[in-house]
Amino acid sequence: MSVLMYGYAVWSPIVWLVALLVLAAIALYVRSRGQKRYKKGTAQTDVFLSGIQVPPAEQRHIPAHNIYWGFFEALKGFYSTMMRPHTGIINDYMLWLVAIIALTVLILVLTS
Amino acid sequence: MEYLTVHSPILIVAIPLLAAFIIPLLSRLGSKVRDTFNVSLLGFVTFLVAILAIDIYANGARIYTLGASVPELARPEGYMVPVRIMFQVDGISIFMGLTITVVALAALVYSLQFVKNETGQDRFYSLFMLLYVGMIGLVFTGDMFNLFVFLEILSIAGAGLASYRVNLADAVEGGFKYIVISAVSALLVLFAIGILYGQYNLLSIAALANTMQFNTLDMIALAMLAIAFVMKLAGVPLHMWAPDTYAVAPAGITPMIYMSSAASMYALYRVTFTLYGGQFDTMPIGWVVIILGVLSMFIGVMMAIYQTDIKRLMAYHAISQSGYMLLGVGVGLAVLTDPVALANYGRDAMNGGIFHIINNALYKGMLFLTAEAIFFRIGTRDLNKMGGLAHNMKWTTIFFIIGALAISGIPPFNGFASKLLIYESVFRFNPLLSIIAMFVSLVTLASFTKVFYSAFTGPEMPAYREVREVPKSMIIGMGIMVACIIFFSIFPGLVVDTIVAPATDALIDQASYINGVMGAAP
Amino acid sequence: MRQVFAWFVLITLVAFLITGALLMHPFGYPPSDMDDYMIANSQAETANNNVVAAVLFDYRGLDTLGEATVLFTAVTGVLMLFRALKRKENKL
Amino acid sequence: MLSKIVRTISNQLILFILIFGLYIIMHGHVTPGGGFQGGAVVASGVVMLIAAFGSSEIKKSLRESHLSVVESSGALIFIGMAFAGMGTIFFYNFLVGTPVFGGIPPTGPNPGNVWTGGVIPLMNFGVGLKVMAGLSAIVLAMALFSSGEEMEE
Amino acid sequence: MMQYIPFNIPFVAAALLVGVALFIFLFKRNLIKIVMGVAILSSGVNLFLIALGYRAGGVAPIYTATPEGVMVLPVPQALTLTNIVITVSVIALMLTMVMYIYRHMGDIDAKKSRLLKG
Repeated sequence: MSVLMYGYAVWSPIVWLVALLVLAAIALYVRSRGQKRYKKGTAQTDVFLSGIQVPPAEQRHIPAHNIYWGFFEALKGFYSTMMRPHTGIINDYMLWLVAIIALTVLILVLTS
Repeated sequence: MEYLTVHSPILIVAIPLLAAFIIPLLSRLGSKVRDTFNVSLLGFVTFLVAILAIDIYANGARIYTLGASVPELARPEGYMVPVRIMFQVDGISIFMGLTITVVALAALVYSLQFVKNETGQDRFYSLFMLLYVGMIGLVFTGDMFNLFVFLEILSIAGAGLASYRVNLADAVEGGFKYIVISAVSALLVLFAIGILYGQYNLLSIAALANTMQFNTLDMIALAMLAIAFVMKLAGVPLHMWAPDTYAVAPAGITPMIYMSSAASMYALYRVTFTLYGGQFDTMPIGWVVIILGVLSMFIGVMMAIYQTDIKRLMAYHAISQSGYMLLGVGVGLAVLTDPVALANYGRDAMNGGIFHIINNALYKGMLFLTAEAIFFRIGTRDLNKMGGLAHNMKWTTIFFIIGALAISGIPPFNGFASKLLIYESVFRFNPLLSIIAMFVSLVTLASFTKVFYSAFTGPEMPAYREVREVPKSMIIGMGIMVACIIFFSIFPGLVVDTIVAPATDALIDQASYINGVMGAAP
Repeated sequence: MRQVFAWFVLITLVAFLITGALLMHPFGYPPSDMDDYMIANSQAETANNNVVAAVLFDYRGLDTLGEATVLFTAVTGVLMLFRALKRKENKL
Repeated sequence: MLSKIVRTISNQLILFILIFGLYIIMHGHVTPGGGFQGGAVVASGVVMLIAAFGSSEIKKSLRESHLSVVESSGALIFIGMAFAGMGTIFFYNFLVGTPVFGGIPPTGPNPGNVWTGGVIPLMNFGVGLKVMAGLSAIVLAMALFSSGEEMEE
Repeated sequence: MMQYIPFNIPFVAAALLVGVALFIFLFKRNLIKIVMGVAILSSGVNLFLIALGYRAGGVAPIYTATPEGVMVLPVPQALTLTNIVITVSVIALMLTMVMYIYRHMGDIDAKKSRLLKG
């Protein structure tokens, strides 16, 4: 009932959940074997920024445009070419529509 | 009960229409009466859709001829062609109907509190009902011109609702772009309908499919129909209106406009499979659909991860997910004339693509709702200004996590099931396409990690210290979708066997669709 | 650049449209199965002389209902967009 | 607000425009015309009044809320006629043969009889109400907006 | 009996009207002109539909005191009427939005009055 079976593949979420629970139990067991020296509220939990003054909590949040900075830096050329057609002008939308219709008519008429 | 079963196809369309006409009069009795009326009426329509679905899965497709003496009388006695408009409801139609109804119910419940303090609520709900009518009629009708009329209804209602917050300049701009592209694509659809009518003097889909000759004029008409519907469903490179419109539409309307795109996708499938199926070699149009789908997946997700406006990001993800559906069904379309390949992997690919429609409607709609919940509380869509919202908006955070995991195909959620179907079967058609699909899924996970980190985690921002959880009805509206998502995640096999496989068979089996109207083939 | 591309696709599409127009049935002699039935039987079935009205309100009544719905939708949308943005105090 | 001559002439002319529009609406099933055409004629009369007297003058006697009520009732007449056939089927012409608009014309060219058509004249009437109110409401709202008037919710 | 019109001239005229409308969409930035383009496109489609229904030497399909003769097809006339009303509705909503855009942005050029991009 909950098993999705076709072709060569089988997918059963129940089995997957059971396996997840087993793995979680093993992980918790391993974690419980760890050392107990870590204590909250002491100096162990402070942020150490190699001696520099640590900024307050509100300023430690990274804004969204800094996330994946390297990814966008590496793909700068790709994104400049991607941004060029995305002018918010309605005429360009219409140009794409007409172009794709003409192309499809060409393909269909030539292949039939 | 028998009466309801017989007349349910028209009642599902006509009762919300009647409600849309009554609401402007009814709202003089106060807002509470109107809201109760809306919710109870949509609940009754959901009940009717359930009745119709049970009947169809038991007894096969249904024909309802308007104005005839008996509903099944598609053609006048002793006459060869159908004359009257008919509703022809088969597996794919009722599948889309179920999807649209669930999303509409959740969106309506969500909207109750959302527009509480705005003016013009009665017209808002009237247009909401009209948008629902447009979508349901579009997926139920069996007549080309009637399809155009319902397309116009949903376009106009959606555009009016998209620019509901007229005090914001960008809202009006998004609505204007939406109605311009909708009007142009709908008029191109009408031009193609005129070409078909002039050749065969028919308007019923089944009769047209029966007498189609596949000459040059039919090819021009097919190109116009297909690309106009692709424009409506925002497939790359015709997608640029979608972020503008989805981003500015009020909450509860964004999932509805997304569902109208899904209804346009149904129209595309109906035209390519049923109207132009049969002995015509569908490989070229199938490859056109596949290429559009791959472009939508890749470019949509690459643009999405670049955005910093949360609703634009989710709109680009909607485009990217539509690519999966186009890819899955396009593979089935490309191998439609090859029975071996169709039985081997084409049917599984179509199952995946169609199963992805309802999955995506659920979790993408829910993600749109969570984004609007954030906008409702902190008044901005800019991800750079957000942070630490998980401290105060617990329910929204939980719902967002579930939706994000589901859309990026993490087991055991339903997104994984449909994507697995698509990967497996498309890999046997063309491995490269499958690899692109998996890469797109990875980037989807990455971009939703970005949203989750920058919006919900982190220390509590001083500006948002007194942000509270959204009101009850918005939580209920999101909760309905989450319940559906969890059910679909636990029982994918049940869903595929019950509602998805009949939809695929209805798309593939063109002869039964024709024989329903034209009588058994000689 | 954009101008050249736009002119190219426009001319291509219009050329296809004109080709289709020349390939249509000769003007004035259309195929007519459905319409002949309507012309012949509209008086007997719908009891009125105006065949166009019979088509509008009986044979294809749902189209007319949808058309009236479109007009209703547009009027509702226009009045909703032109609404007063803040509620009058006496109405509350 | 145009000159006095225009206001007087349009004041006299509106009656004839109304009568002509109603004629077109109610004879839609025997002569060319129908609900949409007649409603458009009446709405053009309203537009003439707005052009002659100015939107603020018209607003005193004609409000969009009333117009939208009229429009909703017209739409309700139309869809009610469609629902009334639900005994047999949606949009079934159930009035043929009954005393109300039930006459069946002879086949072939005939002088024409208003008392025929079944539900079609009633549907024409509903559509006519709806179109005249709807178009007038659109034009009135646009005129009020461009003249900077505040509109009720 | 009217003589035969060569080369399907009405259909070609409809195709040219559609081409004119597409030209407006591609090259004209003024939003009012874009709305006009929608109107012209709808006119082209209407001309196409109504030309489909013409029958050589036909009379209007109304039996009230009609002359003898073959009747033109009634269905394209119904479709054209539907399309006309739909176009009126669409254009009313479009003009409303253009009025709001002008009030917000002070400009109706598609390039200058745009906030959403990228």
